[in-house]
Amino acid sequence: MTERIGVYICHCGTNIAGVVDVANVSKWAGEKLADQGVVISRDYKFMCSSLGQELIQKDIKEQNLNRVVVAACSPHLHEKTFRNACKGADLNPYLCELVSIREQDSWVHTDKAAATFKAKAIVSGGVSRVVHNEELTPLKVPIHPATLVVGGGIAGIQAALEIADAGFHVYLVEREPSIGGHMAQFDKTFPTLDCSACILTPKMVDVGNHPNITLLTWSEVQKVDGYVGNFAVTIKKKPRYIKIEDCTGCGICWEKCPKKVLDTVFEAGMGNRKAVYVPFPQAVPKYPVIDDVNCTYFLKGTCKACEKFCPTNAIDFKQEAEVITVEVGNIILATGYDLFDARRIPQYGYARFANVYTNLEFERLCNAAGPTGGNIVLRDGKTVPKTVGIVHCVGSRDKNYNAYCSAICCMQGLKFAHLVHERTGAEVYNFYIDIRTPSKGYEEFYNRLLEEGTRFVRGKVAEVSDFARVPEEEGKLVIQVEDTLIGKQRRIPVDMVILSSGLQSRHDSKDVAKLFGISCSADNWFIERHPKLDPVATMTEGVFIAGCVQGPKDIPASVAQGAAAAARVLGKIQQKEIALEPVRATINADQCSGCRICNNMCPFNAILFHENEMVSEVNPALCQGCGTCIAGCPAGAISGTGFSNDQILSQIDGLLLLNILKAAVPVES
Amino acid sequence: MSKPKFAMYWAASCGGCEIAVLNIHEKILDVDANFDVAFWPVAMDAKYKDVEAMEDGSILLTLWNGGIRNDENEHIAHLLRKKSKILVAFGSCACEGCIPGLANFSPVNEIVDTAFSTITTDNPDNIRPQSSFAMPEGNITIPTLYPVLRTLDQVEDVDYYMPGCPPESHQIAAVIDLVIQVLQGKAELPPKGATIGAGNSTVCDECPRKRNVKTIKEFGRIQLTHADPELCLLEQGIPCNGPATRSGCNARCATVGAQCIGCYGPAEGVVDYGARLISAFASVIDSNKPDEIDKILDGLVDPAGQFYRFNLAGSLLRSSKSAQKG
Amino acid sequence: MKQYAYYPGCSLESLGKSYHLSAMEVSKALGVELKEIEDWNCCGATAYFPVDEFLAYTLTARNLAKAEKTGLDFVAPCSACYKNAFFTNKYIQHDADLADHINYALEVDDLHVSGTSRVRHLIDIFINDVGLEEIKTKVTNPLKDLRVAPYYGCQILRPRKEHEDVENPQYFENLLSTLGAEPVNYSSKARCCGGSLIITNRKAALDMVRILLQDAVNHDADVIATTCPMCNVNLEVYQAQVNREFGTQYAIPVMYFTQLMGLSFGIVPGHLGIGKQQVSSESMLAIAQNTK
Amino acid sequence: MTEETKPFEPVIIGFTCNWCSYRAADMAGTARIKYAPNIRLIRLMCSGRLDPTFVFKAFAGGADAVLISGCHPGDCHYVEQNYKAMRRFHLLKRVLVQMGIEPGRLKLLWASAAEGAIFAAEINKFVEEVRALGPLNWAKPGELVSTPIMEEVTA
Repeated sequence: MTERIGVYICHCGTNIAGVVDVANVSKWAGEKLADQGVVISRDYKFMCSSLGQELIQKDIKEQNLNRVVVAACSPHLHEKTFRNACKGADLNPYLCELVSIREQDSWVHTDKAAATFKAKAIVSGGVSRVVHNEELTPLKVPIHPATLVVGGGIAGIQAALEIADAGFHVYLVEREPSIGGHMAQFDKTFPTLDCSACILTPKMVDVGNHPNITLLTWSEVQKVDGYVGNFAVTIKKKPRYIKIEDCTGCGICWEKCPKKVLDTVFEAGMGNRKAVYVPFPQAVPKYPVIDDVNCTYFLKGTCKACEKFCPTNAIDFKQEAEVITVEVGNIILATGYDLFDARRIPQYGYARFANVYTNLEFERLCNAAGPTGGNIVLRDGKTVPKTVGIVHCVGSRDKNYNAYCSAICCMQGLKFAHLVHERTGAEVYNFYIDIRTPSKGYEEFYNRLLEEGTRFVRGKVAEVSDFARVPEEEGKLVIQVEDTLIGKQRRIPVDMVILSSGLQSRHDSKDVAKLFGISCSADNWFIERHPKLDPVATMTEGVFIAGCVQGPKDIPASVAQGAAAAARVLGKIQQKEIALEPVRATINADQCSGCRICNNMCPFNAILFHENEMVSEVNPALCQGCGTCIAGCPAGAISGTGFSNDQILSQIDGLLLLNILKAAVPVES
Repeated sequence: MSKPKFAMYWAASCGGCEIAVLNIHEKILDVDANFDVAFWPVAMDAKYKDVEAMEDGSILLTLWNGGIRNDENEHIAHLLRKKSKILVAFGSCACEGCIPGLANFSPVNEIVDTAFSTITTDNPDNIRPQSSFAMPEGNITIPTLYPVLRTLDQVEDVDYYMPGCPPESHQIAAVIDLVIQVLQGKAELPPKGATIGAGNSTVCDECPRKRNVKTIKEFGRIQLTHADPELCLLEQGIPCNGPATRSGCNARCATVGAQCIGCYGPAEGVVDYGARLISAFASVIDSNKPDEIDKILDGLVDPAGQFYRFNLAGSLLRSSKSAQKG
Repeated sequence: MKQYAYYPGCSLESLGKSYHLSAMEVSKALGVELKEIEDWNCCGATAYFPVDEFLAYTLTARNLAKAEKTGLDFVAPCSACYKNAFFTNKYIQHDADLADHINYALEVDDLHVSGTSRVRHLIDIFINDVGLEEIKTKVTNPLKDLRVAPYYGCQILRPRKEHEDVENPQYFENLLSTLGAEPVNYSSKARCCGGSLIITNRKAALDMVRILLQDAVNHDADVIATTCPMCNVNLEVYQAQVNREFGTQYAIPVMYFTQLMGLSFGIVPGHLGIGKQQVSSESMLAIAQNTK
Repeated sequence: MTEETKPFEPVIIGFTCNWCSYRAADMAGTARIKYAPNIRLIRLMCSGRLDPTFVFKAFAGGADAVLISGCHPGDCHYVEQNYKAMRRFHLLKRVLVQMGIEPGRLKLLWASAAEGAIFAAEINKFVEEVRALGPLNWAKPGELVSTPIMEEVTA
């Protein structure tokens, strides 16, 4: 069909008209671009106003325009506006092109002649481009109502419950034998000091009993196929060696198991478990796991004590790993964090001096259900510390380790200080760079600590040593620190040192990100779609993140994100289907020779190769429309909607239409 | 009724195309049976004035090979266009410039210097040809070189393109069959501007070598490497132009262990042949570090030559800056 | 035979003689040739740099230039010399302007420095070039039951060079275990020995020495091993003064790591300059030679 | 002013990615940061979309220089596509040099959405660099016909 293009130059009040001679530009376009199909060219005070939009719609109808170019502000601002205007006039919205003569012309140039000249170039570029715009319709993909939640910490639990309570099915995958995550290891939670287990356990039980939740503990995601709305997730269920249908969780097996194993996971190395075990009494599910690395039977082929004593014959040494595939529409990643390894700072003496503890060790130490039944004692198991030093920012806010602030350590340190003070009456020193308590009730808690007489020393600890310079230091751990408030070096002898190790992304977060096709920040935290306006979505449609996997945060924030992610997922499920921007690549199978150059060019695995036909194909739902494969295809067999070669090549022509006059200052016009 | 007229002309090219035409064996008899050869300087004596005398459009089919290097080439191009119903850009030179087009890397005077003033030429007095020279008998002239070589469609309107250096004989035969069938009303001519006598995919389509996902850590020259005979050459770091080159040759070179150098030109709809290869090769380089990337690229000794061996005159830039200055 | 351009530095001709002797003996045993740089000069020590940095660099550069001529690695047994040479070399590599100025000065001597030679500490070449494996084969008299406090001192570690962890290095310990000795794990192994503070503020320096001695004693060290003549002097020669100053009774021998290597190789103590110390080394020798 | 006396004003085509560099340009605009009017931007979804054909087209069409810009390495909206742009840029540059186009006429610029000021400053810098190089004046097909005189050397 012959082009009938309408060109609309916006004054944007004086924003554009103040610098660009808009009347001149529209007149020029009307005359000089007529041969390209411009049938009408107008300028108007505010194109984005309803009147301006009606102007376009009126022309579309009366002049039966089949293409529209608006020269106004940045497409990021009003592209949708004008596309919708065209839609309103039954013109396919993608036949409308918005070119920016404000952000990229009138606002950044002062020379009016030059700016006007450039505006003409930009408009002519838009006109030549729009000629090649195609009618497009957003792709619609159905949304599978089920959801996968990875990670059974508090964020994952919250997300799973929200969705399940709304009546949709959830698969909750947890690596460990029980859900609960780090929160289950804590004793008290700041600032309210309510017992962690007391508030967490009911939620865990809800998850365990929820009809809409399929709980897959001791399991890991192996493979993710498909795309938003239609993921096929392959999950490996590691063998428990327990027939859960028979197991009652009575606990006889782990009573009878003769094999003690140091528990480096839940007890953080502070206590032992058996070779057959549940990580902690309130574990969900209640079924134990036989740890085949340490179990005597698996090592020596004898023992089987658990089997002998199990009242329901639920032990099954033959059990093997099971791989299942589930269909889900959306995925929430809540895989949490690792603790910074305090060994990396040798001068702090962790693992060199017995009485230097990490924060997680201390959580277990003061936990009523922990190895000492909540008694705060030194490693010897009896001595109660008289002075305790709490070192903040261990591995955080330090460019040698992690430059970022771990967010939770200040409050955690204060909590520890309180617990030590309360239970032992010991003198407590907090060594801090800054105290950061920016949340509801946090500052109050800080003040409470100050009133309790906890000592605060502002300075980064230089070292923890066991060397005594003066008799008072004998047999103590000496904390060397510069007290920056009095400008003096201080040596403070203590009995116990607690290192507030920072939070780190999971050691395997890179692999997990790859698995789910999302990206990591420099510190390997998962990157959200927008740091402020879209904190739980990712760049990959249908994959959301919640909790510390996105960055260090405390329990309230993690719960909030879990709920937020759930809300986003529910929103998608409710829509039943989602529309994807139709900017996509397609491969012409006849022209594709199967050279496979494009095959590793797509980070979203949208390009698949058909061995038999020897051609590659783009999955439109996975394709994000970046166009890298289009540019990379040696055969020119890949074309892209919205940014086709024709569109861009013509736009170049258009932009250069005027450059025969080799000057930004126009000679004609 | 008299047979339709056939013509073939040889401009800036090597003559391989003519031989390729004669190389279609007994099919050449069909040509004779179905056509009157009106004008074919290589095959039979003919004078330009005879052609000039012909009625416009009286030649049915003209196979033009060679690029436009001088004013004579251009003159005949215009002439034959006028006289022919169907003008076919025959062979790589006519379609995209081919090897003669590589001269577009150098200014014309350098080309002349190389021809007349280098060790390979015995020219002690450094005599140069002149476009016109006064003799007692009068002025004698030879064609004047243009600054750069142009493809046929850069000077005249072309009906069909037939790529290849030279076009494969089986493809020529097929095309002649087609034309004859059209004459007999048994077939339709393809749409104007179409590429005939070739496939519309690329060489890989016909290449038997095994292919995997590509990542290139190092480019090497085939004569310096022991290439796996089964495996895609490009994957072995050998710059093979196959992925970007139009199919139709049955992957002749790749099947016998040499990389494709691209004589069949760009695939359907491609604007700039070299750009496709630049983009494709670069995309699969296995590094994100600028200096490392440069190190890998050092393996491509002559990128422009690699990517534009046949296509320089037909490319977007057409020639080097120095050549343009003449 | 491994060859090195050897820069003994002033100390090894005087107070650090025993370091020199033992270094030579041990090198011989390990097939390492330390070719002394001809006509070497002062490294600038700690005193010259604050006075005139440029001249100090030039001073050190002269030694480097001579080493470059030989094409061998520049090896210093003294940590102070090592540090000065190391950084001078680095600056010459990275500061073309400085290099020009220095070379202008060196022209007088027909010398030119380009920063091409590697600057190494003696312990570094034994551990990394010869290797612990090789060293082990030479140990005929393992220093069984000898508790040695490895004292790195500061200049070999700080400011950070291309070295491993400056906070908690391990290579000295590894060397000692290779010799059959028991390295003690104490906090002060990389703490300052007082350095030239011993001249300017003796009391402060003595206290710093005391800390080191006490920490070693706390960990039942039989001997302190050093890699630097200055540390050695402060820890050994000044022990008596420390005792006087603080009323302590320290009598802990202080040996260069080369001396301990020598002993483990079965070289007679005399050849290693053992016995000339102010603090008697008998107790230590008794254990080292299993005559206790 | 006549053509001769007028200072040479280069025409530069700039390719930006939708997420970082185009937004950097927007940012320069909203912040009213002034820069030379010689550049005309084309928005792609990603610098990975940059097809060398576009660059050749721009030069052949009369542009004096071409700017390729995208997200900083590691920050690509599409994870890693800007690295492909970087690789292509390196090879493209080599070819352009062989074609007699000064390397200074092709520039690769990483700019985050926040770097409006940097973007503007870099453009000004680029414009000056290109101004110094002078016009490219790539020959149009028609202009390539003019016949040269071969200097006559006779015996």
